[in-house]
Amino acid sequence: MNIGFYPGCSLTGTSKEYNESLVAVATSCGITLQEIGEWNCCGASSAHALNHELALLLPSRILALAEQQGFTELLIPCAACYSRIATAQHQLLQDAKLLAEVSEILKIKFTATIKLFNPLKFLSEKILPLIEDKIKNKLNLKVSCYYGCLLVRPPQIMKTERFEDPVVMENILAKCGAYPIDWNFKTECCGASLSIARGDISSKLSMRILRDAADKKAEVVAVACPMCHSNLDMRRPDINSLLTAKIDIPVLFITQLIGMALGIPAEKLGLHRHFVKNDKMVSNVYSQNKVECPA
Amino acid sequence: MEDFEPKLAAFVCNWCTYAGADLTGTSRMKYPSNVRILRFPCTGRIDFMLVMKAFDSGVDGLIVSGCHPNDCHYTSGNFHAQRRWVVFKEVLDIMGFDTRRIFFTWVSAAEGAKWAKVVTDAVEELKKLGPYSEFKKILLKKLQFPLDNKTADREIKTEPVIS
Amino acid sequence: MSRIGVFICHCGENIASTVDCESVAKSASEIPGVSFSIDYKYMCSDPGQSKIKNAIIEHKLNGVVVAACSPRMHEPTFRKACAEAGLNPYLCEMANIREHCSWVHPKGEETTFKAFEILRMLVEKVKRNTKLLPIKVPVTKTAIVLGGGVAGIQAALDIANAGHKVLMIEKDPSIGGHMAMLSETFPTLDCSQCILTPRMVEVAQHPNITLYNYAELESLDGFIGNFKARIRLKAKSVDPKICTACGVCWSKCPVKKIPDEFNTGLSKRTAIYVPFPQAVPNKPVIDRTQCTYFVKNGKCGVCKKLCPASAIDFETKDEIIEVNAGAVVVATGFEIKHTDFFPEYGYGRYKDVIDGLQFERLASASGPTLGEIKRPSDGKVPETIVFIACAGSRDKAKGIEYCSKICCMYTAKHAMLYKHKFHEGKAYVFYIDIRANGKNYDEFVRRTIEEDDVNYIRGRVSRIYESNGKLIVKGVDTLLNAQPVEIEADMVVLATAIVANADSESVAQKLHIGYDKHHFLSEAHPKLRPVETNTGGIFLAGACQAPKDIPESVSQGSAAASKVTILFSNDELTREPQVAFVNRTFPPQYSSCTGCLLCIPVCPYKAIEKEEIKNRNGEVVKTVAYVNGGLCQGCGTCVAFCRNKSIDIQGFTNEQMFTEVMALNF
Amino acid sequence: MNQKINQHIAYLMKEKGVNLIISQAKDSNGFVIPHFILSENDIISSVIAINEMRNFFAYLNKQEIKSFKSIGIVCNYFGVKTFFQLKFENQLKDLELFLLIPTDDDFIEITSEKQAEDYLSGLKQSTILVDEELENVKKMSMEERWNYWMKTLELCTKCYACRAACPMCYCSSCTTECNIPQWIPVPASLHGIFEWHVMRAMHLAGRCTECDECVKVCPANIPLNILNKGLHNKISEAFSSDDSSIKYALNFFQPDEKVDFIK
Repeated sequence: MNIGFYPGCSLTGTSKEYNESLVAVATSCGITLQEIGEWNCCGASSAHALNHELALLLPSRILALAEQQGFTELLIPCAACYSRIATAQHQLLQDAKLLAEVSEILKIKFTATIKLFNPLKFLSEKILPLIEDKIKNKLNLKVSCYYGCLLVRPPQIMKTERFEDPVVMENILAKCGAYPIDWNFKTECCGASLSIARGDISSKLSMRILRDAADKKAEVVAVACPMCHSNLDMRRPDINSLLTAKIDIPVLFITQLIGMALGIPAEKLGLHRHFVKNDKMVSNVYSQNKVECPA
Repeated sequence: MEDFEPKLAAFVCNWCTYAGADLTGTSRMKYPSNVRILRFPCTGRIDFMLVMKAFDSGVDGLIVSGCHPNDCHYTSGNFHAQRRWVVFKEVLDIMGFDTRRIFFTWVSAAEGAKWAKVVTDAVEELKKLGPYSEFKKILLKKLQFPLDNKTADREIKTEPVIS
Repeated sequence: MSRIGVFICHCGENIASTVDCESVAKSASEIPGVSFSIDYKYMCSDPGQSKIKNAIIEHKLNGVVVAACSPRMHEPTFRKACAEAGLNPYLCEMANIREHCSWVHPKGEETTFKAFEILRMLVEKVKRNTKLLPIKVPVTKTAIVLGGGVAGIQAALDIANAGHKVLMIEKDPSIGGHMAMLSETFPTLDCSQCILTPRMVEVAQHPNITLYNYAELESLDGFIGNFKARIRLKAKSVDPKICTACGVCWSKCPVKKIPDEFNTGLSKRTAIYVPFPQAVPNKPVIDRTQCTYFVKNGKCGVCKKLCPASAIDFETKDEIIEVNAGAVVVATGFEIKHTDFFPEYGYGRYKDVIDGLQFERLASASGPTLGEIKRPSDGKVPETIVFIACAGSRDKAKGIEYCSKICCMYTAKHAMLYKHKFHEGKAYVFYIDIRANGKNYDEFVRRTIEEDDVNYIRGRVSRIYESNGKLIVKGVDTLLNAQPVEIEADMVVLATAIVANADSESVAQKLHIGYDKHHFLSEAHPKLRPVETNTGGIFLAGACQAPKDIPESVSQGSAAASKVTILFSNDELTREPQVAFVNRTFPPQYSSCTGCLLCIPVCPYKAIEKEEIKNRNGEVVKTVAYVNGGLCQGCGTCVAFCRNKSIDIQGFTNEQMFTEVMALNF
Repeated sequence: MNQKINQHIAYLMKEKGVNLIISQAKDSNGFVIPHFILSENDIISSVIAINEMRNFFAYLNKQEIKSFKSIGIVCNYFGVKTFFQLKFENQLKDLELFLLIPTDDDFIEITSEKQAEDYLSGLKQSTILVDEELENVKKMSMEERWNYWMKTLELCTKCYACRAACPMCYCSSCTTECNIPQWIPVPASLHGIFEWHVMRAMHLAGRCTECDECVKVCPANIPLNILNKGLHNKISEAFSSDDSSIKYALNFFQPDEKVDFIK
């Protein structure tokens, strides 16, 4: 099964491990992710604040390229990229005139009808049915699933059911033997868009998220967005100083957790690339089923 | 065909679509003026023969519209009409009549905007299809038969004229 | 020879601004058969109508076409004017050149031409109109009142006091509706039960009112003045005539853990029960879905053994009775959304997030806490309560765009009651706007804010979550510096949206009346006919039509009652003669009807029956279909159905419609 | 007719007071024609294959025939179907009827609706009728179909033989004869012809017994039966949810019925 793949900038930089673990999980399920050629920036976080035309054109070009290269399905793991591209698709499909104009500017004829997958949709629709009998390590972890904002909102574009209280990640991780906990900050803001300009606000917002996860006795936080991850992971010293307490709950990408459950070696999942130490937890998972921990 | 202005009639029920078209008016929505609305008590009253007669009188298309299923003012007139249209459409289809020119819809009394859209879309579609010359060809051979009856006036052209 | 008069109305500027009325009038005068044609500023005005009347007399008109607004608006006006001038009203037709022409098309020749064409088609039709006489039907002077809430009670009492019989149908074991559940009422704070229960008793004791409690409407047939209703009397398992309501049965019933509907699940009831102590009628019924005897095939039967009056009978069955009535008042009330509708407020998981009706029960002196505000989870008195107005209402994303109307007031009342009962408590109200537009309403809200020190925060709440035993309410204060706010509350009261009853669609279908997209029942006209429905003889009262407070429900109950009594003030009703008929002709054919009688099932009103035509010797010479003009409502489905055009319908005859169609004449 | 039937006819006339038997015979061209037996002397033996037999129920709608009161009629499957449908439509009143259906060397006699129903249910036909010409027409494009019919109908002179031969066209005054208003134009113009055939098909929809009398009598050989069959198929297909007790699909509907082309 071939599916178009748009990594975006985060997956080639700050969240390399997201890329690694996603590819590893997909490969182990026999799905080939084929990177679309000549891709460009999706324009997230800056373009739509400055120039609406550019904010539409950048993601439109990605849609057009994918279609031109013969893909009918496109996976966009980064939540911010997905949000921009899905929004562009929504706009183009609403307005045939706009689509024609954009085609004209891009010099690529396209219909914008390609089927988009955000990571959650991809994992629940494509991966979940394939892993049921492949689970090697039961995770046995209390996990708090953190969605952030972009994966579920705005609901009319994302078409998420239960956007106030999503349960997709919970369902997937429960299949992997984890124990999703009921907590309150699933869809709260981590402050990503302010993380450069007002890091103090981001830290405060991220702190509240982690505090609630800790209060609810989470052992790991699962995320599916590079921005969420960097805020919750990288800002940990700031957070801990705000809290005047130490929270050492690791923050992992959901794909890493699935990879662990599938028994994919830890270094292939990039588990060593985090700021918050996770080796004890990781080795626990791998050792409980007597598979040698490769880390 | 650019200047072609289709001739469109609409057979509508009094309670839903007629009222819906009234609402289009009260809401000041605009639609093409090609349509002539004929009021029937209910879609159940719309005789398929009258549909044929509309084409006789030279329309290029016809809208047939009434209350949505379950909303009929008379509870079930539209359900009977619905079955009638299924069979009627089949006769016309088998005979090669252009049934794309008959627009069956349900427009409720609250759907003023839908009425405007139904008319606009129908006019647009008919512009694409052009005048119904196939049918008008057989009409050319018609004798202008009288609209004869007991009370009617004879001022209307009544002499049979073969054209 | 037709002598048609054509009258073109300018409707002020409404028609004249896009249609050249003068030229339409001029062209119309050239239509064969038109002998008089004028245009005038306001045809429906007194001078306008006089012009029609004068023309009818002066020009001996035998047909009139008024080209003006929709016939649904002014057809009766102009037909009446014609009748006053001695012309049969059914020789008058209206050409709709306003709603269907001037308002929907731009100014121009085409619009003027269309107006003329519409007019011309109607002129052709009116030439074939015939004189019709209105039909008289008798009126059954009994009204059905559907629903025994405050609106239904008011309507029933008013109709009964006017001297007519009333049949009240209530689905629950007791009448009283939502109002019986309320604690105090705004803006006077008088006790709801104190003012309602005397009315309930009056209903039960009124000689003109028959109360069918624990009953539902099965079906309604017939028409204004002559309805036939089938009522299902649900099996009560207790003979109310013998029962003395001593209370032994419900105190001894072993099934004690059923959530009490009357107390909104805040307390428990037994399987044999009286919904509340002041219930009317105050006789128990057995809830067969819960009773051990019925659930476990005849085990138990404690109540039957202990009943001193031997009133309990497990064998009773649902009974269906048929009644005749002349009018129906629909007062079926409303439902509210429950807390489980709100994912952001915990999907109903938090026990201390409650809805407004639950708060009413908590505040009610006869409620589960005897009027003390205690939170459901642990029975503690909450020190901080947050009230959230517009929970669901005015929220497009929730599918409820409308305002539930009563929440602003009852939220203020709730906050005030709480502060009165627990002075140290803190009360916060999140609101969008305060809509207190009734007599003494705004004063009441001001009192809550200013005297009782309730903290009003203008903003929405985005989330409620539990943390360390507190409910954290996250919202925003949009006034002043627009800051996010977080309140640690002990209890949260959601003023959840008022919605139509879950079965309102099926009720509407049973009654053949309309409902809107939110399933509230539709009135005939939003302004001028707010209590009538589109079906003659069926009226609306209370919140089944839209969210309403008590004074409004009561007013509408009275209004519906007055409509019913107006209807009942006549022994006979005059009906529009728009009815179908089977043709008759000379022997030996008698009628072109061949008596296939396939039309009988088509009629929604069962108005078509078999008729045997007999000769002088009483021998049947032909069997044909017959349309009962009293039952016929004039849909004309049979007319289109009849293969050889033996049935026709007055007002929309084959000849008229044929001519109108042929006059399209494109 | 075979000997057993002829014997029975003689018995009916002698013992049961039947005074008219509508039997079938072949004319010199081999065309099947009605043979009226008014007395035992009229009985002849003739050989007609069961599927060659015609449906003469249309005669029973004539006042002159009705006056015989007690009538025997030789017919095949379609006759029984017609009998059943006419009874359902409250026709054939005051008539005592004996349906005689020849079999190989015997016959079946049917006198009541119940017997007819049993006979018909024993011979359940498939609900979708197959007809080569219908398939052909259905395969054509809309324009081809239109041209096909216009070419075919050009020969129609509106002689109304199809109507006269149809046992289901029993109306004493037909819509074609209605002149206030004149629904079907009198002159033999194409659009009038078109309307007549649409109307005929519509009136027979759901009632037609598919006996093809209309085709057999048409002097212009217009394949009217493809309209009848097409509609029969449409009704079976579109209203397949109706149970078998529904004898006429068009005066009935299912709750919440939806039709896809009505938007």
